[in-house]
Amino acid sequence: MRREIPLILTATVGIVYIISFFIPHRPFGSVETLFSDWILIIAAFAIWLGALNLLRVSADKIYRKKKDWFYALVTILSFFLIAIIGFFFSRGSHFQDVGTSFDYLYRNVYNPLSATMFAILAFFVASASYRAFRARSWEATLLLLAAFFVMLGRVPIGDMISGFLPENIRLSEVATFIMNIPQSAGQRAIMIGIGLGIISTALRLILGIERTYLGGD
Amino acid sequence: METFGLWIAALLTLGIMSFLYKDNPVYKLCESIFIGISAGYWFVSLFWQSMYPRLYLNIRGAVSTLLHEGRISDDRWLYLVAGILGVMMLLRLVPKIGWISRWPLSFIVGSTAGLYFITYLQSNIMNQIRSTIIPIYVPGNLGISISNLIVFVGVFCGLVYFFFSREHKGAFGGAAKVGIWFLMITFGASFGFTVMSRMSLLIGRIDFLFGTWLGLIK
Amino acid sequence: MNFFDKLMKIDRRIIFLFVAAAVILPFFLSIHQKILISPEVQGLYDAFESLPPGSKVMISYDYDPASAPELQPMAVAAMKYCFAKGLKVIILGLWPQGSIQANMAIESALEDSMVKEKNPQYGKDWVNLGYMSGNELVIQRMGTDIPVTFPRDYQGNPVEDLPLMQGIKNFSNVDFIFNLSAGYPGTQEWVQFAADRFHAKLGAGNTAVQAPGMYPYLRAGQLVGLLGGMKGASEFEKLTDFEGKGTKFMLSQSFAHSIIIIFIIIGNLAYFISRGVKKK
Amino acid sequence: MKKTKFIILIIPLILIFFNLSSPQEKPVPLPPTEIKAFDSPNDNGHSISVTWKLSPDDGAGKNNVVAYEILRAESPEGEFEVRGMVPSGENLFDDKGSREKEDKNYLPSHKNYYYKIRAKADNIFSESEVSNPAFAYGQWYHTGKTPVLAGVIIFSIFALTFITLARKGKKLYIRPLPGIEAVDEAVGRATEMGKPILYVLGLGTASDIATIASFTILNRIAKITAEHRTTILVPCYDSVVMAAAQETVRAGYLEAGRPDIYKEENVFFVTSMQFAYVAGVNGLMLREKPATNFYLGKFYAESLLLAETGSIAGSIQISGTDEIAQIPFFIAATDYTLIGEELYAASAYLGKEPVLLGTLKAQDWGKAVVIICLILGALAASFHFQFFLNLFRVQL
Repeated sequence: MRREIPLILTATVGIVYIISFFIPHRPFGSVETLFSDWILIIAAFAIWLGALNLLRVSADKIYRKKKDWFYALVTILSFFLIAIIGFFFSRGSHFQDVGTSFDYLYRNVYNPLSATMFAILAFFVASASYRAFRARSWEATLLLLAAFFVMLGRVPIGDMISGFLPENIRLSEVATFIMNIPQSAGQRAIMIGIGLGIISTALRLILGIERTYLGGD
Repeated sequence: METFGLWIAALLTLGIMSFLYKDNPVYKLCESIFIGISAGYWFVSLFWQSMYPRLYLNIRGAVSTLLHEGRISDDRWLYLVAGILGVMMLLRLVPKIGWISRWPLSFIVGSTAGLYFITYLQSNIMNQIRSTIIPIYVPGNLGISISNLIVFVGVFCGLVYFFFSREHKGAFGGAAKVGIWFLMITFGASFGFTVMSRMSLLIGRIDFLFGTWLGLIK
Repeated sequence: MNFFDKLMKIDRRIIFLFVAAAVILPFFLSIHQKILISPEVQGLYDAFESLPPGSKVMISYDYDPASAPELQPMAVAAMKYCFAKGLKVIILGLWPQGSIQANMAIESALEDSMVKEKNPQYGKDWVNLGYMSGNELVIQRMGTDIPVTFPRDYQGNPVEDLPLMQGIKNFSNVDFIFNLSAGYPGTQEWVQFAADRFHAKLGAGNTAVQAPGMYPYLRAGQLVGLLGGMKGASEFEKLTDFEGKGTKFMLSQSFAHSIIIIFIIIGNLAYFISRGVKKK
Repeated sequence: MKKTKFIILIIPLILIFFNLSSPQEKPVPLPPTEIKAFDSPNDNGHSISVTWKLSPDDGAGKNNVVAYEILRAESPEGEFEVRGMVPSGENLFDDKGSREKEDKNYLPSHKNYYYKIRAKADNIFSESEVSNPAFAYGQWYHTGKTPVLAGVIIFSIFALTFITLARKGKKLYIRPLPGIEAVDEAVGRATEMGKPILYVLGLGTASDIATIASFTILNRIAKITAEHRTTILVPCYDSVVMAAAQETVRAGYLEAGRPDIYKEENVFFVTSMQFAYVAGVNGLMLREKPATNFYLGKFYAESLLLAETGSIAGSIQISGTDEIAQIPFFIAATDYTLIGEELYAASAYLGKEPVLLGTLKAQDWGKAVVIICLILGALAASFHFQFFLNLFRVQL
């Protein structure tokens, strides 16, 4: 019961999905939309698990007065603030419309936080390339050179430095060449490899060979 | 209200940026607000965008055909299955019968496996083979011949690198080595390329701080 | 530990400081860097230039605030150019936040002195049809009937009341389409549905990440021109003579790329020298 | 005399004048011909296709056709309604209907319809004859997808063969992967330092194969940590993933014979928004200072934010993803990186179960087939054999 039924379910659903890809006739033709709707609904239920888990871990910190319990309190309060506003004070299912309180929070709290976290990447790109881009080996040198050419080739400075060269070997042209030829070749090899890895894992799941996600006993 | 919002946004921006110096109470505060707000955001959106239209409206529609037309045959009843699977997921919270949550889990994994088996076979394998089938020799155009040859060699050697059943030795190892070269160029190029968009984002934030907020930049 | 060893283990915060300086300083400097015009930007500009005053241009805003640093300068320059040249603009968005971005772009365009002279009016010189869900299906429906697809503008006015929308039935009544895109739905869908199926004349502005994927369409002529990232924006600003944020941002971008490259070079020099010292 | 001369002169002038001022007669285009309606192939039975022979005035003749309008009726004499329009030069239209009865656009299966095409020149139309009757019906096999079916069959045969061979006890060789070899060492380091291990499953949901592959690796690593009595922290991005991760880690502890030291609160939910999640995990890294960080699964822009913070915290880092754009950042900032396919192979490597290795062999055979196709394809393309390319064309 505990393991057999889930394994049978995985196999059946997987096979139905594969077969329905080849059959336009109903009901097979609409299996994909139906199943993806179902998954979204399950996820909408599962968010309760996540939210409760978050609240429990935070409440636990406050209750036991662990280090940083104050921040746990802030998390709980912000969670309830946006949840209550989103459910009751923001025009129901039109909660994302411009002008709702939910939208106000989104624009002035969520958006700047998210955009800044994203922008911090720019600094990390600099420190990571300083630390890691060393010409230790031939392979590392290739990586470094490709990055170098593409980075310079994408800004006007690149063409200013290489302005004395004939037009078709200026930095911006070199960058375009790297992007179009060796880059796309490497990319394809990786994509084909990933494709094979994914279909093989998918097959393992359907055959029930790979089943750790179901846990023990 | 808008000015207040602007100040909040600016202070939060600075708070996150302070992380670059080191972990500090202001960052911790921003981090906890961020986690709470975003989890709540997700909680609300999933309800209004999945639970409400896909489950509630479908079932309500099915119930109303039953009541008004007396018809029970309605495809929308199928959504009840999803509702049941969703409730099973929540049964994790009851330790004794928590194992029931494996059912919806295996439903998700099964449909994932089926979907990806097909789509990756088609998009990552078939389509990539198709775009790599190019003439290596194009009469009268040396440039294209050479670039096509480079693409062909790159894909070939790249694939050889990913072989797991043979050690990288001899001619095989040589090809794998060339494959690594191509991969490295790919990674370098894609790194350099991404730098541009990351910098753009930072520039956007600086523009917000100095322009929109402080009004120093016109 | 000698100097080069120290240099190799430099505190990352010093690097951060340099990056910040490289991005911030150009905002306050008035350096002019030579901007070379690439053919795809020239193509877009030529397409705009070939339109006589009074022509109808449709601009689709398919992005959100996350991509605004790259696409907003393009949007502003395009709006200024259209208003100054007396082109009529029809705005819509396939992304929910697109039409808000459009209003922001118009706000900054209206501050320009050349635009002020023309004093463009809503309904007569531009309309904003707002956001419509349905992705590429929206484009497909517009190919048959624009007023049916967008019965009202973003403020809820019926389109038949807007003077600019008189006589606009489908893409054959629109002289040029310009699409600003940060992903799906975006340029690819406009090419497939508006350009391929209804032979609309189409140009686009894309984020730097997305732009390389559009080159096949340029080569095939499905796109008459393309602005890629901030670089494209700055070139377009140069051509239209409306120097704005794209040019300013581009200077920061150039500085930032240079600083990263300088650090990579310093890092490698330090690495080789300190290794050389140790070998002795 | 003068008068007659004047009249003779004036009459043609008047004629010319009237001729000019009368409204210009617009030429009517000839209608399209040979209208054929038939069921649209490869669909669920709610669409009819129409083809026609272009009007002689489309691209030639008077060259004034700008578009074709497609009209449909339930009987040849019935009322025809416009179903759509295609630009001039095109001669195919799919009249796609809805399969929902309530929909205005409903097009039932097995019901006859008649079509007319009219050529449009500005505001003038010329209508064709009525087509043959046609009805829509669903197909049981999509012929355009045959290449994918062939792929499914070939790969499944490889996989089943090698799984059978492995079950029979045949030894299958696989070459060592550096990232995998480092796992034991990394866990050992954490034990020595008395610090936890951080395992990040990435931003994938349970509907991502990369995440599911990562579960298997998590299971093995949880088992090793249970044996060493080292703490493993798993912050999760998705609630369903959290549920599965809890099961996975518990199973690992069970296999190690230590279910007593499993702590469910160590596998916890953070939030489902990308950068908020990063902010949370970054804070965790700086405060807990884990000895080893694993990043295995789906990663997007946050890859470098995590990996650089991990390096600030001084952790050893092992990463792997199938997001190509993020691999360079992992290579730059972490100690070992599993590139693309290697991530999927890793679960088989760590498991050392013969059946899992069997599918790895099938992957290699798949690669061999791809390489052969590429070589043949390059030759065929060089000699202009188009048919070979079409073998891989999938129609949707």
